[in-house]
Amino acid sequence: MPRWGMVIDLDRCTGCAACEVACKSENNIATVAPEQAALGRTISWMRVMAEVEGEFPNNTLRFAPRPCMHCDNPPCVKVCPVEATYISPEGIVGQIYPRCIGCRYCANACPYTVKYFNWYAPTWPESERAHLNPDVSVRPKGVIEKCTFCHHRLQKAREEARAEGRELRESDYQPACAEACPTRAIVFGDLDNPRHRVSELRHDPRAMRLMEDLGTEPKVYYLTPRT
Amino acid sequence: MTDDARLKLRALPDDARKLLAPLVETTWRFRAAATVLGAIALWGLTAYYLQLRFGLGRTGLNQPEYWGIYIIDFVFFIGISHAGTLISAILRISKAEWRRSITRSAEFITVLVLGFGAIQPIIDLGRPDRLLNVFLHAQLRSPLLWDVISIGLYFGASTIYLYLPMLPDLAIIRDAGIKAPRFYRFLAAGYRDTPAQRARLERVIGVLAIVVIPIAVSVHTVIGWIFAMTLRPMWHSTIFGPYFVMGAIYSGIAAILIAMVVLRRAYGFHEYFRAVHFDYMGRLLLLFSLLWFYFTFAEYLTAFYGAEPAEMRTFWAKVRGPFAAPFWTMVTCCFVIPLALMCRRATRTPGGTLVAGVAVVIGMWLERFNIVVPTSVNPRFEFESLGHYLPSWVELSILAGTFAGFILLYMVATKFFPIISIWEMREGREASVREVAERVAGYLPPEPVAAD
Amino acid sequence: MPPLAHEPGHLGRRRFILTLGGGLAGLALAESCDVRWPADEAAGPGWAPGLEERLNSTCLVCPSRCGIRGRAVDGRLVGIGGNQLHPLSRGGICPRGAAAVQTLYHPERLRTPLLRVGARGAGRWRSLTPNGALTFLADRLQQLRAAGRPEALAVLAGYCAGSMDAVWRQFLRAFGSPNYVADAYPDGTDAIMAAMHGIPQRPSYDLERAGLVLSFGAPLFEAWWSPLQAYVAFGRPGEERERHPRFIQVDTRFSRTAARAHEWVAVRPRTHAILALGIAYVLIKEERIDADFLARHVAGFDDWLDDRGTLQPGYRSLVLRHYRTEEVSAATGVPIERIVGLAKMVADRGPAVAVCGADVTQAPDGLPAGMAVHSLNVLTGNINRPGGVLFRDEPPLAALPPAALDAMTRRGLARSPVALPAPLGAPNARRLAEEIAATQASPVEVLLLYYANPLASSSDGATWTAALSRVPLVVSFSPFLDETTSQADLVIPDLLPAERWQDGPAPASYPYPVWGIARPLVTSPGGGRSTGDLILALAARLGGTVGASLPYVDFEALLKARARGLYDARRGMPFGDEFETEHQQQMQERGWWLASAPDFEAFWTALVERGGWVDPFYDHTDPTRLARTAGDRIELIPQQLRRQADGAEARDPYRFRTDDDRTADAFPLRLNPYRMSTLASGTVGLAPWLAERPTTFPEVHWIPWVEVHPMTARELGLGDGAMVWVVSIRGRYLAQMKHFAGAARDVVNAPYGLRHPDGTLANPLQLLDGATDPLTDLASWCTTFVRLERA
Amino acid sequence: MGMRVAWLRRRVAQVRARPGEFGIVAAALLVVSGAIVAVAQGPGVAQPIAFNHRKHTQDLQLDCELCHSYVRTGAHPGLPSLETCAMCHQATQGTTREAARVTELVAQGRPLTFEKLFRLPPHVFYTHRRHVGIGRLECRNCHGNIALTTRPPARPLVKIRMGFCLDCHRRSGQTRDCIACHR
Repeated sequence: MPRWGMVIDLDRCTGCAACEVACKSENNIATVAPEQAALGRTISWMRVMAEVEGEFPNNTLRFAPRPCMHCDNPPCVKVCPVEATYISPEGIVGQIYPRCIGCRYCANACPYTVKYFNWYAPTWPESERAHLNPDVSVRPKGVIEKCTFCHHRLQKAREEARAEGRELRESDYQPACAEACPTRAIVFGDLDNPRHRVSELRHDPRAMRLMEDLGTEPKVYYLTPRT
Repeated sequence: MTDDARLKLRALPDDARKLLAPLVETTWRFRAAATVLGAIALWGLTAYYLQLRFGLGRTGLNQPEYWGIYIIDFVFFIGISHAGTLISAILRISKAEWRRSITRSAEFITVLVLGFGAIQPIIDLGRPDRLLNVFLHAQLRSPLLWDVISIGLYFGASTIYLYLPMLPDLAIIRDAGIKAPRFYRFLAAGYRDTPAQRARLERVIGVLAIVVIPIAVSVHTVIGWIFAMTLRPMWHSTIFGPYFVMGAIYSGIAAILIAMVVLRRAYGFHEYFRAVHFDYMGRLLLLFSLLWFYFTFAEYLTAFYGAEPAEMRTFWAKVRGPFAAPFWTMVTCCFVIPLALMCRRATRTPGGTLVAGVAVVIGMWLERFNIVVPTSVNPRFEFESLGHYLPSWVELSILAGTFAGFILLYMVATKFFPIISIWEMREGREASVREVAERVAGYLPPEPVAAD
Repeated sequence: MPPLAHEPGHLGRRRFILTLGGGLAGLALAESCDVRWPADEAAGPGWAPGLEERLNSTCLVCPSRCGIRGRAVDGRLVGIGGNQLHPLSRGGICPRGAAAVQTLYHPERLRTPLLRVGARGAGRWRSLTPNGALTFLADRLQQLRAAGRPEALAVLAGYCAGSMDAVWRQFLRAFGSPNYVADAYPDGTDAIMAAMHGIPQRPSYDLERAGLVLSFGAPLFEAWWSPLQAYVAFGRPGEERERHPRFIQVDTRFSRTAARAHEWVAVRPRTHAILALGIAYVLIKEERIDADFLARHVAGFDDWLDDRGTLQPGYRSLVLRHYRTEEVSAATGVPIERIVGLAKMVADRGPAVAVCGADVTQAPDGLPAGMAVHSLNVLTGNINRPGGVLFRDEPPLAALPPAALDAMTRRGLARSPVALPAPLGAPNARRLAEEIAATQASPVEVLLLYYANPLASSSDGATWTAALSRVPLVVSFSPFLDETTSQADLVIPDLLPAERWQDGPAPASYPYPVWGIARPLVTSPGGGRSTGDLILALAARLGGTVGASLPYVDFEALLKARARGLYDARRGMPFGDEFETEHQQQMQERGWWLASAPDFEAFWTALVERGGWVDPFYDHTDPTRLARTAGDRIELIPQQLRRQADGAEARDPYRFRTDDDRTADAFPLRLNPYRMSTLASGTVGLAPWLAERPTTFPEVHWIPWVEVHPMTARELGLGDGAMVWVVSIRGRYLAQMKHFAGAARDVVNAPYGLRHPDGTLANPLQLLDGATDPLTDLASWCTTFVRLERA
Repeated sequence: MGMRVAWLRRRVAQVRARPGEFGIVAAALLVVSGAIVAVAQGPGVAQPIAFNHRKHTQDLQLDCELCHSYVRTGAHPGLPSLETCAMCHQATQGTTREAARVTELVAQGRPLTFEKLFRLPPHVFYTHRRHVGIGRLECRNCHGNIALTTRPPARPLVKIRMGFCLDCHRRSGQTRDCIACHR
């Protein structure tokens, strides 16, 4: 059984946010109106967190691209009253939109703040509906949504591999963010498969995980920047 | 109302006549107040309709401020609900004789406010249409589900606990025939107040009083756990269970005090709510203000001393950051004012307790605000610390509507049920003096028998 | 206990309760059966079989021309990813490229040609059929020729390097007009190279093989020629530390490039060049320069005797005289140790390539400032070497047939162009506008605008407004009603990049010739014709010399005809993976060449399937790629400049003013406009995904903003997020003010090209003071002072 | 307490004794639930042509794939367009009025749009490719005897719900992970 995970090399990341937009395009993430955005209701499953520290001319940037951590011990799953969010046998933390009652308990329980709520139904100009990805549903109003490691790509990759009668390859299943990254800072694969690059990279001395002390066992690793 | 009812009322014995008067007499003040409250409640309903129609976007909630006014109200109202059942049960078990005029009004608060509390999380749901999923796909790991269970149990138990001790009074109304005979005949359910029935009733009440206490304690413990079971700074705390129970009782006592003062004035129950009641309840309030301070101090000192950065962001946000105003108002309302007023007998008067009660109710609402909001806007993942929360008019309208709805329902209840127990007063007059004398005698060594 | 059940009321109550229960049960039934789904969940695959197609193409959104791979499902373009085979972008993509699907299906996109019916700019239009528009335009052009005034046709084109540029030039030449003006992101670097190397061409930078990338204000990760080129170089050899190029960003603000480069050197505005010469001073003093290279290939380093026999100071004397480290430190604000450290790094971590950005050249003395930056590459001898500055050639495409000329075309071409070129540069939009606006009877009667929106993108909007009002017929090919297009008389909207054939050669910054092919990924739902096809059809309609000069049925045919040049060149290859590319490069280095296709048809098929053509080999030994000046030497003190201006300035180009006159206290803050990575051109509004989060920092959404240091803002009494007017002597615009600790205390950082949600442009360029570099005509972006007023 | 229990027993007996009351309540319950379900289901699906599946698949022995061309490769199998019909109905086939109408439509070149009968909620990731192309399921496994119908049914012959899918997945040992099908 694979255990899907991600390694993000902060040394290579330029903060260009290609991952963000690629994710939004892949996963039918709608924009919200300007006044809604000002309220803090934008949705961005993958998000380059960045904060400027220090004073001119000695600024530094604290930053990290942040998808869902797909914890092995996910705090969000424990608290869901209806099992709308759960962890699959392959370690992907799924969100089942038609089950979700929108109580937002999982959003509060997540220490990484990766869960987004549809305060209104997502809207698109009629013409823009043409670019919606048919592999991903458009969420209704009032439910939680989050990064799924593009698991629909896994569904399709499995289908393809079975149709061709072969095993799934590392390159078959890559989330949109990893695929888009121009500096190849995002590496994705099976953490337990020694032939996948992530399984090697996560043992790099620079590898760390966010808030490891919480015991959530995230499956997203970061390679800290060299100075 | 008919003159016939008045005549029938006049024929009743003293206690019953006075205590049943609100059931037949309605003043213009009552009607005016009911109209205003009804209008506010309707306004709140309209606001909820808008929210239902367009989505939770109509609130001021956002990311990471996922929970706001509704959850604050939920905790607050369920807290108030500890007023009745728990306090009356404790007083009953401890055989505090001065309880007799207080228990009924307190129990009514419990049952009514519990309903208003329980609907708050439903108002807060993104998909109220999928509410049934909570039962169809219940996931017992979730503290939210524990809550559904314990609130359901508490609601059932406290409704019975309100109804059963009311049976003799309902029988009195039925027999007096002053109002809606069929209604009271149904409710009285054939109770005739025979000694056998009375004895059985008292036994059941005694058992219920014991059963209801652990349920009540569980309710607010579990609500505290909803927060404490997450890993969020200043929520993830073992003290939250007892802290919430204590706070619930505290706000409950304050709510009873306010109800007592208002009932006393509105229905002229001066003889039933006497100085001693306010004095004793005031002492209770004093005790709980000290307890509140102890718990709060322990909670904040622990967070401060540990000085975990994530916790400290929330801590400072409350103590001297953007939430300093609600925080220090809370301390003033929950501690300074009740302590100052209740520690002196001279201010443990109806007026003094009213001021203290109102302060505590406001303070306890703010306490819930200070628990929910500052932690929400300061998530552990510090990049997101751009949170802010300004409740929208929809939320405030629903808040006002809920308060108005509760008060209105309470007022209406006083028009259908005696808000002070008639039979317990009668029992007090008839049996208690002797019983208390015997009990007190039982505390003492037997009097020496004179040597003959 | 009395029996109660006979009362009717009692029965009613119970029935009521049971009915209510039944209703609830019914609802539960309906809910659990999933009988019906609300309309808001109705967006699904629906009817379509979900047939997918993935096609390689080239992104035309910015000059980088990266390789893209479109994913079309049932004829809808649902996603744009990177093309792994593209040598420049290697499968990566930027946010703008990924968001292009939103531009494609933008609700405001024009689908049919529009003819103005009301007053100019009143916004009243009549739809034309594509053929009607073609006829209308052809008739007007015929009239020009009939009147014997072919030169009254002018074309202003935005960045369209490749065959579109060639087609426009050919069209105008055959028509008989010398008035082709390309407004293609001028940054003055071609003028620097022309002056110092005698090569009037933008330089290439071999970032990937450089040891040190020292960028002077070049927004490598933002609106540079090719951010993807910089990304790939920055991210590529992550595991092998030694080969990792070190990026140092010299910048006036804490830009994203500055933040993510390995080091940021903050300098005061207008002092980049001074820092460069300060570094040169240390290199010369410490003798860490490439003396051999200087001796063999460089003129003007040492003092020399001019024609009149007077001793002229060389570069060395000038630098040693004026750029002592303490003085440089005082002028730039960079500590002395830092300057010495930078110089040491340039010497030790070579090859060090100094990249000159528009921040340096868009100044009154921009050209010499850019020369100062480039002189570092000369000092270290890092020209035409791996990891250095290169001059690469263009893909060897088959030329268009020689333009057919008749008497009238010859006469027209002999006329002097309306816009004369700058002393060191090409004809430019600024001069065109000035000339048209200056005369009552416009020398231009028909003006065609191709991806040009000068009302928004130029700093002389007023001149352009006047100029446009003088031209009888203004035609725009923009698919959106941008500022200039709304002032046009005729709009013939182009198809969007994902719907048309075009080519996209890699920008000059990339050291290898690359010819990307952009092909339709989906068919345009509204029909329509790309401007390329339109011009070919127009040529056919006009016939005569024009028709004979552009004998192609459509643009695809034209591209295919030109690709034959690649096939015949016996070099390069259709795009391949990294192994194939490396292999080809090594073969060509040894003088071999691997043919990739048995015949031209197969070659063309491979080209289209793989996305284009690349020649991965660069000849570092070719001396013509070093200097083509009179003496075949790189001139540190360019003789061309001496001829241009005779005086102190020419003898010593390396003197810079930093004492800008700020208009007393009325305008206390320096305006520092910059281009965004998410938006470089200003012709199209941002895709919603980009507008919602245009940058990773500061935290802004939708609303155009300016960045001000928190202390400065506090002194002005302005809170974070306040709406302000940015006011200069020339105008004002509205923006949201963000506190930004990465801004210098006395500047306002102003991103260019953003729009308010209502569509109005928040344009700092309208505020510029109008100063230009007289040698290149580039507008100065760094000498304007502003104040902030609460809105 | 014993007294209350006795009272309750009596009440139940009273209600039992009068089936009329019970009947009214039950009828009301039925009507209300029925109305709700009817409203929720809508009026059903009407097709532009009364297509006879039996005629085509049984009598003429045509393959399903002939009209539903993407059934092995696509997410959705696709519905026949007018061109598909035109392959045979260029000239009038048979004697029915509907067949004549098809020929007329073909002659006029008017579009023919069939309506979708079996619908899945949009949050289900289902492909025919996976089930028919790879899994080799028969059409009738999910669509029942649609091939034997002589008139277009207004409602699906099989109610496809999550339980229906899961039953089969359970029986055949396929995945029952939520996100394998939910998107």
